[in-house]
Amino acid sequence: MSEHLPILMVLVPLLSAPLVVFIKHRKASRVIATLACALSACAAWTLALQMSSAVSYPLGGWRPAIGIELRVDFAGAYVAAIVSTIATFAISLGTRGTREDVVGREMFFYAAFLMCVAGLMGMVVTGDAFNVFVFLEISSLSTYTLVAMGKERRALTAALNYLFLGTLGGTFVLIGIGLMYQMTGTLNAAAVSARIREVEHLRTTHVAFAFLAVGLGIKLAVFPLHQWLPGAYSQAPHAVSSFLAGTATKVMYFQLIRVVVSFFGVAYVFDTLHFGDFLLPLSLVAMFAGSLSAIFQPSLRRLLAYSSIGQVGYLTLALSLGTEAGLNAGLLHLGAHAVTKTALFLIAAAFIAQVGDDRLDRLSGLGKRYPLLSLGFVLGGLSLIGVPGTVGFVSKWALLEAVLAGGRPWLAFLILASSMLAVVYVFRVVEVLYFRAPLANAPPLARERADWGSWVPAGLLVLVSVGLGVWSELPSEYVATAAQSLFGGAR
Amino acid sequence: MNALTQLFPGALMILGACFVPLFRGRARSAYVLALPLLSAAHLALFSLGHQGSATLFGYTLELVRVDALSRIFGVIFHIAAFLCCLYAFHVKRPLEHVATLVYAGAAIGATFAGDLLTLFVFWELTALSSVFLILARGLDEPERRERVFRVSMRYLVIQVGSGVLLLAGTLLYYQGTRSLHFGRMNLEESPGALFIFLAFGIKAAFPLLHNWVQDAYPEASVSGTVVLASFTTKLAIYALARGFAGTDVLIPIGACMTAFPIFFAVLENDLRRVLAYSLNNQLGYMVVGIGVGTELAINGAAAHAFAHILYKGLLLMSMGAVLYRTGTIKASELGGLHKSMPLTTAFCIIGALSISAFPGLSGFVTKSMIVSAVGEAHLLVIFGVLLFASAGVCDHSGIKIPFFTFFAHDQGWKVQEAPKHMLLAMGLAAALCIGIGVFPSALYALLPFPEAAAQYHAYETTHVLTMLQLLFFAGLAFITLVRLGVYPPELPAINLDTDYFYRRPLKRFVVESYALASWVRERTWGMALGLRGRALASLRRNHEPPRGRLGEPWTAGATTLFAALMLFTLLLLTSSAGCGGGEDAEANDARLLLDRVGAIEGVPEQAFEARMERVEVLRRLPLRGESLIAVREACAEMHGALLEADVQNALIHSIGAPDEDTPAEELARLERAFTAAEAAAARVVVHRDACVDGTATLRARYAPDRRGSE
Amino acid sequence: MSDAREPLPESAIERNAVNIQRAVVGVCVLLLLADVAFTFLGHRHTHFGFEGYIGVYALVGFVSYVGLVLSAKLLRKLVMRPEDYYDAPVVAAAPVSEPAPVSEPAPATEVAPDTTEDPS
Amino acid sequence: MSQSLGVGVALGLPVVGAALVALAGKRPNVREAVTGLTGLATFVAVAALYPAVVAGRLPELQLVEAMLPGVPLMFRVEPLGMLYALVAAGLWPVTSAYAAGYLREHHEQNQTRFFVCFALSIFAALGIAFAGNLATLFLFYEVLTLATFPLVTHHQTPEAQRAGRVYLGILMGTSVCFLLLAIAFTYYAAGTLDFVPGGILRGHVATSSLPLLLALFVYGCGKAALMPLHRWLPNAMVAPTPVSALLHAVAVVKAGVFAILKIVVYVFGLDLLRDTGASDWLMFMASVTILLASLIAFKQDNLKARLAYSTISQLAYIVLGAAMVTPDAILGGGLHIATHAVGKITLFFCAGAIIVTAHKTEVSQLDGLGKKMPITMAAFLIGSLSIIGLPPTGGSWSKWLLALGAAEQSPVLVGVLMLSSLLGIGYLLPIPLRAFFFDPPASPAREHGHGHGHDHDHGHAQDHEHGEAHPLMLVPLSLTAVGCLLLFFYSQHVVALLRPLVTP
Repeated sequence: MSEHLPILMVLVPLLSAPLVVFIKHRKASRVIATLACALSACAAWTLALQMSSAVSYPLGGWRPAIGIELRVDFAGAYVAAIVSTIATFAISLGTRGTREDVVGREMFFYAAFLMCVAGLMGMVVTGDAFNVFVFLEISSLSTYTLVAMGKERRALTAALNYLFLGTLGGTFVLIGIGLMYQMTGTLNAAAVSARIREVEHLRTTHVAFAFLAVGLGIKLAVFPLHQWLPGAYSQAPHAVSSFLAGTATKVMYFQLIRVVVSFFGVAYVFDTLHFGDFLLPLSLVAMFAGSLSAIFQPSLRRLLAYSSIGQVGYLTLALSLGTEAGLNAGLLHLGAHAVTKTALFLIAAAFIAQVGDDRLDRLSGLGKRYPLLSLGFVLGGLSLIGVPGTVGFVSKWALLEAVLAGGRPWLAFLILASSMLAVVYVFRVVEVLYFRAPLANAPPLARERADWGSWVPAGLLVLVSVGLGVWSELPSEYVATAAQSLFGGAR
Repeated sequence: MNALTQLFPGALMILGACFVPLFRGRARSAYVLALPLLSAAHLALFSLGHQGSATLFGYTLELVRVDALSRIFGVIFHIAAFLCCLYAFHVKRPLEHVATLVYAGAAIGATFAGDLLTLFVFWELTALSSVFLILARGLDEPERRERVFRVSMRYLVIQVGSGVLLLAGTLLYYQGTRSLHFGRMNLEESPGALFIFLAFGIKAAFPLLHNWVQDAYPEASVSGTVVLASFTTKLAIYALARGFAGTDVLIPIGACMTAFPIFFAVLENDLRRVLAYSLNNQLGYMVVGIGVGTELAINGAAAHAFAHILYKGLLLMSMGAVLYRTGTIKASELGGLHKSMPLTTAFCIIGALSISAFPGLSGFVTKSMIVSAVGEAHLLVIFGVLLFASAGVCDHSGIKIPFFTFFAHDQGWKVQEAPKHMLLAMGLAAALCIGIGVFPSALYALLPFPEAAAQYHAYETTHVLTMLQLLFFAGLAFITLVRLGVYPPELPAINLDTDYFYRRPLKRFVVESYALASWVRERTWGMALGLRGRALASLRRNHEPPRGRLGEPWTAGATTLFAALMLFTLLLLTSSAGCGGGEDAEANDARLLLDRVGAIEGVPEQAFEARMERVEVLRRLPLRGESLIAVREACAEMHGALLEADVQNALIHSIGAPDEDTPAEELARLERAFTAAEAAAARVVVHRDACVDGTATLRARYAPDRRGSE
Repeated sequence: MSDAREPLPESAIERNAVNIQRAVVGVCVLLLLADVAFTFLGHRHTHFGFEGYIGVYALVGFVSYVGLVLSAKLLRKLVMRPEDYYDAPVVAAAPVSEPAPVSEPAPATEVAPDTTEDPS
Repeated sequence: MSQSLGVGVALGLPVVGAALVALAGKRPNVREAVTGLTGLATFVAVAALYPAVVAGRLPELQLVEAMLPGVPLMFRVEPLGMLYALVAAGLWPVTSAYAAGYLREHHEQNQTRFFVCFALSIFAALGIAFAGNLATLFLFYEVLTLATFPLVTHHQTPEAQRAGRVYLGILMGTSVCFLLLAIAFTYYAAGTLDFVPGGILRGHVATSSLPLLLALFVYGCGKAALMPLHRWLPNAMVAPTPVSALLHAVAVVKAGVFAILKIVVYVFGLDLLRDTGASDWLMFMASVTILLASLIAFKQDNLKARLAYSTISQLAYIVLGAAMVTPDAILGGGLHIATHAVGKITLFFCAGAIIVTAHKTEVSQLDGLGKKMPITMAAFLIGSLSIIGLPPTGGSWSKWLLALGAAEQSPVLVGVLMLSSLLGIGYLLPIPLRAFFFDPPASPAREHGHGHGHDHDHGHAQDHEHGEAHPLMLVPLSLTAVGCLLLFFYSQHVVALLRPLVTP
């Protein structure tokens, strides 16, 4: 059984999707979706915790390089575990607001959601370049659908925008893969990395990499290619935005790491192509511009969305260092941010369900009325800032050490300075919640109390993010192993 | 007994002072009077040579040191404390009693302090407690409040300033000598001593540092002035005598002190301020004595301080009584009071004669010691100055004070005689003045060098005669000048002294500086706020939706454009990497090569397949540069040879080991195969060596990969 | 204190003021004579040579006194000021706009509320 | 084992207290009783560690093996931390009693939140005191910032919010941008973050970058309010007065200077700094702060603002002590933590009592108040003396030791210390003296002249009849005033406690 875990992770959600449509039962569809995600998560966690080296799973028993190979290394298992868990949290215990978003379209919604999960998981576990594209498209198409299901009409515009840019990105990726195939004659990751050495000097290889990098850059929302993100995150149904915030960009980041490390090789990408010099300034701009924009956003979800753009900057910065320590920091931050941002989006969803819209002003003085939700937001926000005692600090610390080891203390200073912007936008919300009188002319709250479904998942995630901030050995050590195996394998 | 000597002398007064507010009315006054007596009894418990020590932060402190020098000051301070308390019997408010007792106690404590740190503590305590005596006047006279307050602040700053100088000096002294012992110090030996000297100098009212005396003392309450005049400056004299006896520079300083204030004393209208100047002048004698430093001189200084406290107290008491009864102490408003206050007048005259050193009174028997000491040291100029000053004292304290207060032109004051307790206090002081004047030997026995004192005879005919001449002719001069109308009239005015510098230019400087600072601050704040506002506005413009372009999604077209741009940039970067020639490219390729070589080296010999695969990779590396190509060629050759060897080996293996049945042709094949394999192996070795050599050269030329270590 | 103050009746001292002055002069003369007598009869105990002259202390006393008073009169021209000299406030000449800035700089956008109230 | 339990108990009690206070929120009497009792219990728990520390056994508690890779979350009670913990825990019950009186008399809102945050602040302060490595210190440093933020913005007025922003912006900004960077660099260079006697940096950091690293640490501890990062402190004066007392005397500012001292002693090591002269610039900066802040204090009419600038000046003393790195200076700096805490808290208590009882906030309004509130003003006088450093108060010993250290470095520094004492007389002593020796300002017109935002009616109300402050305020402020005097006689014990810091 356990050797089939890699394919199970993908297969369960993938097969559950049509099941949901066939059953056509609102409640059952939710239960099925939940179960599917949970199963997938179980598989991912089991794999992640029991593996001792990279797992290769030949699909249909065909040898790799001939058949399609699923290949899960430590980092992949780590990302898969995060993605599936967050999917479970986002869908299973989704808030009432989440459910209301999609009244009447539940089957399609859950089916699309499952497809999306399957696509993302597939991207993580596949060891084959073309399958990356296939799963990318599966996840992307379902995401467009999900975003379009948003309550407001602007959701359609956002979805269209996302569709356009996502397709552009997908196309670039496809072109990149095509060129890579042309040069190496294979799509298998291991084989590509072995053969790419011979063609490294050729212009076509460079172009292949450029297309892949830019294509993934769009999907990853690297500044200035992030334009789809705020709309998509803020207009999608709550469950979707929570899920996307924690997973979509993370998986793409993982893909970028694989392209750099597994396919093309660190030495080639950084020494020959100088990719680091290209990525670093963009990361820095993203860190500052994203956070600055977040400060001025009038709506809670847009604030969080722009904050994500800033956080992506940290991720790419870590990658741009081109060192194992950098990779380690990037992977850690991937996890930390996934947990934190999902929690924050879930809390935002709960708040919005209570007050009816997502303008920040509407939250005035709600800190007393919803103490737990507000406390959760504060703690999540602290993790976002990187205050010690939260998981955000652990990853930021790793990033700092990586940067310092690279001999660039000024970069460390810039990282910290941009954290200050996070302080500003987080405490903007805190101030509204706690230190403002409730709006005089506010319409009555939708409900007096937040239902447990809205805060329990968020609360759990917040607890995780705080707990891992103090007991950080587990993630730190695991990620260190992952980074080492990835990086060591690349040398 | 033993427990009591654990306390320092004066402690009873300080501790007792805390309970003064608990008593009411006469009981309080009686209690206050009893404390100095108790404390005096306490002092009597200490034998000469007693030393009490304590430790603090690892330093050994000498809390109590009783010797002849400290004892005489301790004794007179107790007498003064008692007289002051008696004089202040009428004061209802506990504040002044408490302040007096703490002040006196601290002064006594300081006198017996054996180390600099303890001295500092008491030194500051005298400053702190005494300021309340000045402030107290504000309570009685609301209209003077603001003025008194400012005076007291100036006083406090200067007094504490002396304290911090002492502290600084102590620190530096300790730095230099690793000792806190308060003994004879040498000005040249450490900068600390200089600081300490200055600290003492402030309290002893050295010229130019003197002004606080004239500023503060006349502003204190009726009894307060008496108290103030008794302790602080004499404590400083004691400290100088202890620390700087025989320091030459004190002689001119002291001479200056005797002469310089008398000019102001002549002009001054406020009679208590006249006495303050006169105080300064008297201190000058003592300072000169300390400067001369012979046994006689030190004796003289100590004795003069002793006598001085009494007669200066007496004079101030009489002036206080006048102030108490009339409400003014300005010479221009007083006169003719001898009719209504005859006893006060008498006491005042005794005091005046004492200070003028009239034979038979205390001033004569003490001052003459100093003058004699100066004479014995043959300091002609100083001697002359002291004579001149004696004539001056005769004027402002001996004649001017009693004359303008009690005689002169009758201003029509109809007031009562001073209260009884004041009279009693004055009477006691006057009696002591006379007593000392008549029986100097009692005082002489207390002096630091009693043997030297015993040999000194004040009442020597020449001395008495010359002193009388001096005084009477001075008086004659006064009469003459008054008769001629030349004597300067008493005018309601003030005279500028050194305090001008800190009360006008310095104050102006401070005010201007603050104004300038606040102007600069305002400007910079304005600019900073403007900048901040502009920065914020610009951030808002760029980031705040819906107008801010960065805070609002762009069109898909824009993003596409960016994507294209990025692609272009990335290609530009990579193409420069891929197609660039020259050293850089070669270095890159070298690294690439070395990298791969490293990969081979990592694979064990037995893993032939893997090794082959990597060598194959190496063979196909795209390389530029001759040496690189040479390595690659060697590699390729080696690859070929390896393959050849492999093939031959396989052949040998397939034939198997030869035996008797083996056909001849087979054997020949085997032999050929062996030969070929050997040749191939040899080629492998040759090319491998070439490869290794080339690699080594490359390694040396191109630094190892920067990520190699991770 | 009280404005209408009448001198008390003359005391014995006031009545005999001139006699007292005369007495002082008399004593002075006696002292000079004593000095002369002592110079010739007794042994004069001195530190410096000038002390040996007859009446030198008398001279010193008189001259010092007169000199002191006269020079003090000159000094008065230099240092005498009215009694309220120090009471005048010291005002800065530097340009300071009123009111002085408070410690917390208000943001430029905020306008202080108008606190002046119309009495009507 | 029992020792680490003791550390745990001392740290845990305030948290338990906070929880209980939150639960008892509806019943004020219970709530305040809980606060007071946990305060006392915490003090006892902290004091129970004292004998072990004096005996040289340093109680340890390790909670998490690796909070960061290779860096445990651990506590170790060393002498300096013991002192700071004693100060914080000792003044907490006093302050809570005072706060109870103050908040009730002043009819403040959100009292429960206040007490909860207060307890959490003490928890954080103890965490800082006991921190066994830089990461733990940093963790609790941030907790302290966050726990005190609601206290600063307690009134929730726009003014309070602005102050809160400045507070958070400067404290968090400096700690994140500078302190964290410095810590990260330290770890990168030295490979450890533990506090080790003698320091951990020797041989790991180039001499030329030591001053920069020190600067990052010192300005990273923004709570020390070293100029030019002092602005948060006067701003934070909008908070209720018990908060000011907490900020300026017990927890926050002391956390900053304590951290600096600790870092200098245990991270840099005195010898290293002395050998390299890396802290020379800091002496200059601290001196400038001492003098400038005193000069600014002169010009403040608002009582709390004046005290705030005085605090800035006094904190710079401790920083100066750390910068001078001579044994005496370090001891003096440590002692000054205690003496200044007790002195300044007395002053703030008095200021609060005056605000609540007499409704007066400006120095110029205090004339004659001594007649109505003699005990309060007497306490103010004693507190002032302690701050100035005059006998018979504890402040004189800390200044003596600091000056002793300064004498070893340079006479100029001695001059700075002496001058600042004189300035202290100028801006502090007139307040109690005027209160005792002047009449209350007679006409309301005079008060109106100050134009302090109150309308005319209020001006009359200010003259209402009042007596001495509420006993719940009066007793604490008397206690701390007595504490100032006691420290004069018992400073030896504090110095003896700290002695191991400078004698390896």
